[in-house]
Amino acid sequence: MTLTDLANPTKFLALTARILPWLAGVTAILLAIGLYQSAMAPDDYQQGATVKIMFIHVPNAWLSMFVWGVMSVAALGTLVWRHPLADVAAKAAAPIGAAFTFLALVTGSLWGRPMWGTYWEWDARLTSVLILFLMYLGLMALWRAVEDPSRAARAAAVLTLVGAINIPIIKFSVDWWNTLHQPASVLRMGGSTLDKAFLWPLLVMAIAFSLLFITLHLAAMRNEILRRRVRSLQMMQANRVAFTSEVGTGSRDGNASQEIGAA
Amino acid sequence: MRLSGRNLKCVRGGREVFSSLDLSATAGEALAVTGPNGAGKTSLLRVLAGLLVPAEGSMALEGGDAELSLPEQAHYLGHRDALKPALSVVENLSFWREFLGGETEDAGRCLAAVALDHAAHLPAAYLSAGQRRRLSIARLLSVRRPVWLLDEPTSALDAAGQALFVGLMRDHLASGGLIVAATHLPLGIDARDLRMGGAA
Amino acid sequence: MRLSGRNLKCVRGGREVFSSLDLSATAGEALAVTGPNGAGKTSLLRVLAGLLVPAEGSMALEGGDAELSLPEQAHYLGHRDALKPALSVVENLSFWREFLGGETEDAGRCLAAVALDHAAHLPAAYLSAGQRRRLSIARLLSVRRPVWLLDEPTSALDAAGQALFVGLMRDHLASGGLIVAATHLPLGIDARDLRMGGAA
Amino acid sequence: MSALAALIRRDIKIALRVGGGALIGVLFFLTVTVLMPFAVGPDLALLSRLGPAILWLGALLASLLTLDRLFTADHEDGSLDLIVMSRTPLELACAAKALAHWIAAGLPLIIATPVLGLLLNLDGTATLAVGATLLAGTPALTFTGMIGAALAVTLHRGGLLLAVLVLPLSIPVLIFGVAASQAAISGSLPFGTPFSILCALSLASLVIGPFAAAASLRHGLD
Amino acid sequence: MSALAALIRRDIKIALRVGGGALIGVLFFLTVTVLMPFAVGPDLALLSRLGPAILWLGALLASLLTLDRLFTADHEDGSLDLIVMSRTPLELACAAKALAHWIAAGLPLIIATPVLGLLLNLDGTATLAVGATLLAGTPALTFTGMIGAALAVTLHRGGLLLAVLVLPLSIPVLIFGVAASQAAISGSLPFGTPFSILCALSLASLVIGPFAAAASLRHGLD
Amino acid sequence: MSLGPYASFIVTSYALVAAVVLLLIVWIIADYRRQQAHLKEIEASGITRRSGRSAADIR
Ligand code: HEM
Ligand SMILES: Nc1ncnc2c1ncn2[C@@H]1O[C@H](COP(=O)(O)OP(=O)(O)OP(=O)(O)O)[C@@H](O)[C@H]1O
Ligand SMILES: Nc1ncnc2c1ncn2[C@@H]1O[C@H](COP(=O)(O)OP(=O)(O)OP(=O)(O)O)[C@@H](O)[C@H]1O
Ligand SMILES: [Mg+2]
Ligand SMILES: [Mg+2]
Repeated sequence: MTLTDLANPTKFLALTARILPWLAGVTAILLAIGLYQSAMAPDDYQQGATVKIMFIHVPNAWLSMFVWGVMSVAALGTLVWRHPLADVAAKAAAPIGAAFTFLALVTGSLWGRPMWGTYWEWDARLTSVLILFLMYLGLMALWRAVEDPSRAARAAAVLTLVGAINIPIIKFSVDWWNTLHQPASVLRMGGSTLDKAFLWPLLVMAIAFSLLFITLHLAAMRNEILRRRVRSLQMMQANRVAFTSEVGTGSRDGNASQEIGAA
Repeated sequence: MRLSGRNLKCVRGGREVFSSLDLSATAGEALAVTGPNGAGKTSLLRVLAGLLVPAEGSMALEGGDAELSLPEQAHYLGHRDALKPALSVVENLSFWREFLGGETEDAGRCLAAVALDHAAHLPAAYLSAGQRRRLSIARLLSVRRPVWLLDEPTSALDAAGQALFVGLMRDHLASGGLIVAATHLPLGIDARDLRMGGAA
Repeated sequence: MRLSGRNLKCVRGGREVFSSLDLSATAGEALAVTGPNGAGKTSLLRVLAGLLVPAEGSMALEGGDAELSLPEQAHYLGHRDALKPALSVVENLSFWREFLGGETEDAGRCLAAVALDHAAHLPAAYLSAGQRRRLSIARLLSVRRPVWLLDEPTSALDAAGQALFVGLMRDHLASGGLIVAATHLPLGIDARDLRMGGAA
Repeated sequence: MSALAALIRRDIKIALRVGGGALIGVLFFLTVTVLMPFAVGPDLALLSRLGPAILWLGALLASLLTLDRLFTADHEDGSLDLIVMSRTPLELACAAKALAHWIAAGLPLIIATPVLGLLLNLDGTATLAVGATLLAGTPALTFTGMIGAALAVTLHRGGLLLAVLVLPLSIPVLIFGVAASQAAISGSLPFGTPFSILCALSLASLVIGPFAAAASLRHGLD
Repeated sequence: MSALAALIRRDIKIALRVGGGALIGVLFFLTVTVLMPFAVGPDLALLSRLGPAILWLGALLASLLTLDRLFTADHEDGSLDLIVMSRTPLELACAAKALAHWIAAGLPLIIATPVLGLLLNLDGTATLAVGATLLAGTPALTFTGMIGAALAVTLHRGGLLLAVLVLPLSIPVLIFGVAASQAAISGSLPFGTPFSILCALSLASLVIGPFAAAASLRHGLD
Repeated sequence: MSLGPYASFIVTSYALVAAVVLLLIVWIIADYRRQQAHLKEIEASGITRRSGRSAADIR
């Protein structure tokens, strides 16, 4: 199994069909462990039981940025190598990333109310995440706006790369401006400062959510490949009828494109 | 000079328009691309002009300027005529003359060559369909480019305009240029036929 | 039925395009408006279609439906084809069929008549120049109107398409319709010539 | 009748299909609302005081900016010629197009209002008040905006010219819309008076808009 | 070089000629500014506090909305095909178009600022501060907006989608522009920091904008 | 396990996360079924892929 094999949509479908059940199983088990550990975690001396929100807030927040990173890599694949599987990966990731971002926003708000006394505050961290959410929505609107997928892919790729500027802004906003939101305590230079009792459940949940993303992403990519296959077959149908109609002269081997799915 | 395309394939909107198409034309030669509606004539010209990326294959201009790509040595005359209604006829022409650069010809003389000099200071918004086409043709004359890519160039021209245009094409070929023209009508000059298949 | 215009004069952009122009055509008759570029053919058709107000003169359709004005009994086929790229071919046609109203014909049959039925569910954005023209022609068939005002109708059509269109025009004339067509090419049917003067 | 229904259906279909004019209008509304706190500063009390004004401004801009292509798109592809020639009175056709636009672009704004209210820290009554005034007022925005859209065709200029022509016409709508919302929120002033003026403005524009637009189209084509 | 100069001259000429893109941008700016007091209510102290924010919002919207047709107009009439084919690098041609747009539509906004400052009860320093920040910040708006304009060509969609895609990118410019103006007015915070960030944003966009726009045009034509 | 005075916030956030994740899963599965149905339908009309294999066969 080489990388070039993976690049072939049919091989990709076959491989993922084998992997997906296992991935889903591992994800479920890890999620269960993570949830159990979160439930068992002690209360924080400052935040009380609300610290439990951390175990879902932080993984979602991390993933919201990570998914944009994945899409940026895919965007490079689209623009530089013109690889159709990169288009598929980028398109499939957008709604999932939007969902994680939404969850980071909502769980953050729900945590903010007891901690800061307000659901929403216009500070740099929160706002840059909201902008990220808007950009996910904009990207999804863009995918929907264009009928031809390879054309949409190129436009979306440019926008994804430009939007990637926002990711470091989110990450470092707490250091650059003084905000309500607390600075990084897990992923920081010089090691984590978080207590072990919170660190373990958080890490397990983070891994579980990452696996969840991978699982959902692969499944969504399969759907997208199938959707393109449907599209190219429908095009073939139209072409074939055209081929048999009498007006046409000349010959053409009425098959559809090199597009993904036609393989 | 020799324009050649090898094994060209074009995919638009997820559908294959043509594939394994070869073509070649040498200096002084005209290629008439013919075929039914939807056969892919326009698509082929846009591929040659670098406006569509072919899914497969390659094309080249041998014996041209080695520093320049094929599109940079070509004129493209499409259905849309690249005229700004707000500018006058001569302003439109002068802009393209300066922007495209290279070996240029006086704008007034080009307008005279297409019999539009009397309208030089009219806004382009006021032109009739055939007058717009003449102005586009004047663009081909105002800057020298060895390759002309023409998409149904004679549509909207009256009989006098067509005769005039045939003369201009002859001159271009005689001076060592080459022409690829998509057309449903006879071009009026000696041309090799490139027939494309396909349905309406 | 008789279409007549008397002493028509048209002024565009402050310039007189034509004046004291008389025309008439009876049921079953075609009028071919010819003349050099910029002579005013398009302007005349737009005057007849009610889209330009003539500076002088009047026109009428005698023997038509007395309740309806001339434009309401006419089809206009211009350079711009009134197609929405976002809608499919059949959606485009069905819309005009329902909107224009009156005596209508099945959309599928009209598409078949212009050999576009295989592309019925394609977005109109994907059509080539000739295919778009065919779809516009299908509009003329989908709703019955006695008068057809056609502006260079055969441009962009391939040979098969032109033959097909000649047949459709013949049918229309035979069923008592009348046609006014601006054209630089022979129409392919018997038509009276209305020659307009003017410069290129 | 069926001609008008066909026109409305087509326009809505196009708005929903090509990238969803509706969806995009809402996104624009959302973005403008999100933009305001950046400009004004993160003062929640001030924000909730300005809330109705911000929502109304966002809705005004979103609905005006989508209007821009109401007629120009049809003009550029030649559809407008055929609509003018048809047997349907041009006034009715204009009204139908405006109605379709309101359904596709105005209604979603109203549906999105509660969500945006949350972002601006508005309470339930305030959100409801803004929603009600938007429901009563946005038709006026669409139908007066249509006049500008028709003029834009005549003048071969879309976008901003439209906004400039139409904004003055929509100032009264904005004033009474905000006034009614504020009245409902503060409770000290009567809600009914500005609200009924708002409704009157909408009704008047429903009549004047189509006539003015049709007149300008009829004289403007060439 | 002379090719770029020709392009800039043509674009400015068109903007000034057809109903004046420049004039219309200023009019829109004026209208939005005039509208704000109606929305916010006639509280002069509040108004002058919100002044810089209002001016910046108006400028942002005006410059975004004029951008919409930066490339679509050239696409529709086929000019863009010829520009892409030409010997001038596409990045430079994009930059030239953006520059022309800024000269025709951005500069007039800055020139109009003092007049609008009067309307909003701003004093001399405040007006000057807003003017300076606009001068430093509007290029960033134009050059990031250009990316959206190029995408609009690819997508066959102008207007609002463009605004939605581009607004998030221009939020930082807005934040620092308003922050710098407020700093200059209140005097308590340093003016230099946000102002230099603003300049940095402009410089960055001067580089990123043309490349992103050219990439999206090159991949998007068909 | 006691959740303290803010139990409702904690429960709501966990419930919301669960709801959204479930929604994603359901959407993806439904989408898969829909594409498969499309493929079957096209297959029934006699169109096959170049490779000659069944369109709906993804292995
Ligand atoms: C809507 C509101 C909120 C948003 C959008 C948000 C966003 C984020 C983001 C993007 C991260 C990841 C940052 C990184 O990796 O450096 C994060 C981490 C975190 N957030 Fe929030 N947050 C919100 C509210 C809150 C609240 C109210 C609290 C608690 C008082 C909180 C506590 C945390 C903690 C403890 C981390 C982990 C930081 C670390 O260890 O690296 N967040 N949040
Ligand atoms: N919108 C306009 N405004 C002002 N003048 C115009 C306009 N359109 C055309 N004209 C002028 O009117 C005259 C007639 O134009 P018209 O389009 O009717 O010519 P035509 O006979 O159709 O020419 P062609 O064969 O080139 O299509 C031309 O001289 C033209 O300059
Ligand atoms: N923008 C597009 N997107 C997708 N498909 C397109 C597009 N433009 C054209 N096509 C398709 O490509 C095929 C070839 O179109 P093209 O315009 O090259 O034909 P043509 O030979 O120029 O026809 P005509 O004689 O009608 O001008 C047609 O079947 C058409 O449906
Ligand atoms: Mg063609
Ligand atoms: Mg004409």
